[in-house]
Amino acid sequence: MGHSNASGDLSSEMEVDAFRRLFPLRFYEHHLAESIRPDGRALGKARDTTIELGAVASADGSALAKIGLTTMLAAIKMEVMTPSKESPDEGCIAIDFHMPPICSPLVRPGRPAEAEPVVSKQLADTILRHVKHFYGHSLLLDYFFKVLYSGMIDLKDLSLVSGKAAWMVYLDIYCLDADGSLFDAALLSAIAAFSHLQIPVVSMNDDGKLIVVSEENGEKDIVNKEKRKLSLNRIPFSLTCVLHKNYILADPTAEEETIFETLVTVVLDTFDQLVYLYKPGGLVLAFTSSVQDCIALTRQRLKELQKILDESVSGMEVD
Amino acid sequence: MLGLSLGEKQFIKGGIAQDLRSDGRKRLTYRPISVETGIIPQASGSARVRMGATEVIASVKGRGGEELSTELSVALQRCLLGGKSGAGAAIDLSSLVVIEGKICWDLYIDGLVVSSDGNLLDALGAAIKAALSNTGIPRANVASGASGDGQPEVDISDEEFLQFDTSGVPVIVTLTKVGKHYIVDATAEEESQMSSAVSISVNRQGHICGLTKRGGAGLDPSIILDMISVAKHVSEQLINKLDSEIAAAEADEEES
Amino acid sequence: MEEDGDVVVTPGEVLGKSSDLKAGAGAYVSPQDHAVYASLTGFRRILSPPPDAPDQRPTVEVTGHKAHGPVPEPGSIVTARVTRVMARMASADIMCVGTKSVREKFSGIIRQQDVRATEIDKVDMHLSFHAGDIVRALVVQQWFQLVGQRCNAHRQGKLSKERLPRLEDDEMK
Amino acid sequence: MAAKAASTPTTYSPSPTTQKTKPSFFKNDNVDWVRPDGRGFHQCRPAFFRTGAVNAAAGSAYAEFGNTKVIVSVFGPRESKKAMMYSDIGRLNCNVTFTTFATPVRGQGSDDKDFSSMLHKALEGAIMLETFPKTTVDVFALVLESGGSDLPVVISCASVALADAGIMMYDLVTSVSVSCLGKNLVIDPVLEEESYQDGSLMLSCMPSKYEVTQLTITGEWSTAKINEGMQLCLDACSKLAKIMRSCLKEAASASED
Amino acid sequence: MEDSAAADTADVGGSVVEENECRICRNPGEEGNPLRYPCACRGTIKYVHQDCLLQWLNHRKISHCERKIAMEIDRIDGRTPNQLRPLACSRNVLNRAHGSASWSQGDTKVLAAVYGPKAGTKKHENPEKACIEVIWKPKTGQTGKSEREYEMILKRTLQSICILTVNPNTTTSVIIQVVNDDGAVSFKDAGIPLKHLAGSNTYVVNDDGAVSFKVAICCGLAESGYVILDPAKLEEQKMKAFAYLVFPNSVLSALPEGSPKVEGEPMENGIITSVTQGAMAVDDYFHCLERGRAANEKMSAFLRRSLQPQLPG
Repeated sequence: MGHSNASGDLSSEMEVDAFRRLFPLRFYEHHLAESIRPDGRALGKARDTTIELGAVASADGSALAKIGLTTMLAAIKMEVMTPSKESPDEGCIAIDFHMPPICSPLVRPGRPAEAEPVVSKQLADTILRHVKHFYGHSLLLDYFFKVLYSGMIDLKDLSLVSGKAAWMVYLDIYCLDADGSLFDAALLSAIAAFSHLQIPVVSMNDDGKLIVVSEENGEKDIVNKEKRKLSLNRIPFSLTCVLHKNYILADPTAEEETIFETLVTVVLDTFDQLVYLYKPGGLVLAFTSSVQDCIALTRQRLKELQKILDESVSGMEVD
Repeated sequence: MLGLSLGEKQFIKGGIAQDLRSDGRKRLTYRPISVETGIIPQASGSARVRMGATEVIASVKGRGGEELSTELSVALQRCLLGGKSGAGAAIDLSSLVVIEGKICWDLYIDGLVVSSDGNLLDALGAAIKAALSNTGIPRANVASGASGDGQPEVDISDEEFLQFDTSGVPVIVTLTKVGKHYIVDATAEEESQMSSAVSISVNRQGHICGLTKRGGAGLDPSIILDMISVAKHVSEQLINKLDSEIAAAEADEEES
Repeated sequence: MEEDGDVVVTPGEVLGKSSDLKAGAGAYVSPQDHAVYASLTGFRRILSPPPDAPDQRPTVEVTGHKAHGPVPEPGSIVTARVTRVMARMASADIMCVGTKSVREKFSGIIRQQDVRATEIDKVDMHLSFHAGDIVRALVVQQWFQLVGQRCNAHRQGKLSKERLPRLEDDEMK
Repeated sequence: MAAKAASTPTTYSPSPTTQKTKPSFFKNDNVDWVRPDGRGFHQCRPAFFRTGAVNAAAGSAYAEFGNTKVIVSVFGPRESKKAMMYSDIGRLNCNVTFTTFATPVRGQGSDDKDFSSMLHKALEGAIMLETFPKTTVDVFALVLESGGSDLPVVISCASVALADAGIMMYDLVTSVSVSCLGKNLVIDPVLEEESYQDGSLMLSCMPSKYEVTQLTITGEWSTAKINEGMQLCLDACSKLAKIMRSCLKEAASASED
Repeated sequence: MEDSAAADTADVGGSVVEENECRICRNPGEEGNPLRYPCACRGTIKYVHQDCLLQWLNHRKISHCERKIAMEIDRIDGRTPNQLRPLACSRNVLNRAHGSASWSQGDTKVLAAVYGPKAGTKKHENPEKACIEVIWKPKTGQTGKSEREYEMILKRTLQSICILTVNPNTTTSVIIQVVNDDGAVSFKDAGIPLKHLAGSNTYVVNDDGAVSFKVAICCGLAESGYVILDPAKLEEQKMKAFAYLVFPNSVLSALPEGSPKVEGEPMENGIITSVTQGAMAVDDYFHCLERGRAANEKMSAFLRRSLQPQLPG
């Protein structure tokens, strides 16, 4: 083909990064044919991942998660609320994902990124995992629901004084550097922040308000002596993959996400339940085999991530 | 933005360097100032100040509006409100207390720029000073039996008004640096040629109550100190001038 | 040419007196104290003047360890992708300046009268360009236009020869 | 299904709110009081800078002064999106935001708009705007944690980020503030001190050119006090500049290897 | 919420049938401790006391019924698990839009309008491709995070099925209005009329059949692990998890080999879009996929029928 020859000629005379900019797909296909990605990774391999717990001193729980260059800072602040009449023994979790203008050249002040509400919603779905409000059913179904399908956190653990006070958990996740797989990094930082969370000790004051007291002072009316940590069951971990022809690229960078339009995000929990499988359109159709491959990659990744998380948690305890 | 030709720019700069500005003033001379008070009957206090072609209105009342750009408001706050603990504030905030720790007056000061020909901050500062002198807050009598937890009942008098002591209200002096020299009360034309400007609010005691710098160019610290001492000197004249104008305006208002 | 490559300087550091040194790239002379200052972070290099130059002061340069992305300016040869073609002009996104790719795209316009040197009023923009074409162009002007486009790209040489393949060729099914 | 989020109930923070009355030792000028973090009155917090914190940006820096932590990203020079007047010089655009968890009580970050314009004023005199005509340089700051003296830290951090981005500057900009507490001037105040202060003075300067780019004073000051405060700030600024320069140099040498 | 009341009575009515006994303790149901049938098991092991079951579950540390095979169980509206609600579709319901359709599935009804292609605005301009913008309007209230998510998913889905290269530099707006929400609104219902609309809009889609219409299916995964298709709102509340799936329309091929195969699977088996909500076992997901594909055929056939008169020759 005359055309491809012409651009082949062009490629010889321009710098690699210019070629990459002008013909990104061709650039990547050269690499994919050799089963390697421009950053030197194998196709199914995720980038280096680190977790640092307690990055924010002013928060009750916080974590900084990095997947490659993508950096997320998650922090939890606990506030007190009056629980709703329908669920007097339950607290509440509000999850917000922010992309401040520092994180990417595409975000400008006053114009929130398109991904912001979408990722917020996805995180809330995966972490809270509530399908719809559950009412009008027998206790038995409730029980089923709780054992099997409840979220990572039991909202009942957030109760302080039944019907009077419960914790409102504000989880805010800030993207500090955006380089693809935002949801994966955001979820990881959120999970890590929850494992770092230390619930403050509170006691009721004369006005009926709850205030933070220090444990050492031996205050008598501590409301939540036992519940200092949330028990996390069924922790979800995720992996985003990119589909292109027959290739599956795990943990894409921002560049890879824009070049290949087909993304598949799989979230599995530690009980091997499928929490989320997200494939929003894209040029490539996902067949059973590729879905299975993505799930298999996620299973592997889950083990890696769990290890990284465990290490960072035990690292904290040593300190 | 003013479209000035190169020649006009040179003329302005050259005039300032020779201490003869384009409207005939010297570097440290103000334009004629005129003050009118009590121009908004609904407000607790109000004043209109004209400085050359710059005209601003300030009013003091219970509710606020948002006519001023944030930047101006912040600069004014900085000049008038003093430190977090209240030291150096324009008015003694304790005069606003009705019951210690329970109820106090909230003063809303609105500034409105009617026409702008430079030096807005100084004009607004003067207008606020005049408006505050013009302000009377109703005397509030605390109804008896208001001890304990409940909200105390407050009786607001329709006839008796308390006047503020406005002698502590500072004036704002903006020194605009054009070329190597600085001038007071710059017109919009002159402001377009400035390299930087320092607004200093000074009270009657000669204490600095606030300072803010505009314009990008750096200034030598010694120049800033020099500007502060010039501002103090200029402020004395300005305060005297304003006080007499305000007194005259008040007298006018009572007559009419 | 003389180099003392290992000295790293940062903006605002004094490199010498203007009586002894000329300010090259990444350096400037302050009119207040006649000193040469660095304006970038990088390595200080002192270049001796060519022996026949009238000014015998050596030039001091700061070569940036990390320069910002390239910015097209008049005279730059740029590679651009045509985004839309109108009757009298085409707009294009500049992707590369010289051989370097830009960090973020700059947009430019190619005016009808700048497409070729002769018979400039007979140029049919729609025959010359398609959206998606990659063109090589010379920046002739940086100016402000109502639409906010900021530079004017000029296509060099003959149309048919220089025309590069359309990009979507390898994407279409 | 979004019902939970939508009907967010009113909540309050259980942390004890800062007392309205300041502790007596601040007021009492005769008693030798100790600063909350045990520093001397004229001693700054240890400063830490790191460049290249955000890879997506052209240049970036992270600064940590005690509990004050900020990140600044610089983008550009890039196409100006805003239609602007004909001009030979570039445009500087600044924005400062706070995270919701920056302050002890959630979502109470200071007035961002004011910070943005103050940052702009402090920087514009130091940047050679004429070197990038018709383009914009964006300086975006995010205060991760607010621990007092936020704006001075943002300004200093921004100038390191600009240097990292390779934007031409006359000099770095360093910024320090002092608080007036009773008779004493304390430098680089923490949040607690800022909430009790009688007055504050913030000075930004180009240390090696010895020029002030921004100065703001609030509260009542005598000329002598201003003199003293400015001198304190200028001295601290030149020390701070050394730290900033060594950070930049380290990064430059490292990139060479 | 009359429906919910009706459902409750049905539930209770079922649990007090005579002569039934708990499969664990072998006692009949009694006042205050009625028998329930929480899973799909039938016959003599259908009933169980709640307390007994809890005890048993605790003891076994598992959460499934051991016979989780989904036996036929009647749904509230009398459908079988694999049955879709009645479909209805009408086109060109709006005068001003360039293409429009309303689509209903049982009581769930959405209205979709397509405007364009029109000249791309500065923001949505792409020199090589057409842009699609989606605006999702909920039945009541304001656009929230969920709607933003739907918009994004729908946009991406549409981008993958329309031939975008035909009209570069243009924008096509798609506006979805939810008229009545009785479950499974998300994507499923909206998706189909859209595609359908795209079909009626000859600008966007060529008539030559190169574009396969997509079919969206919603599977609900009930708590005991069986799959039902197309849940109504009341059923949605009982589901532990959902899978929303979008497939290409099954292709009627003139070629003798039948539909084209990719990786040994027919084309229509490929997933265009998949979104899940709630946790499920991986196998359950694949189970959903199967059911979804089966339903795909029915939907495709319906779509083709309703489109046929419009497409010339």
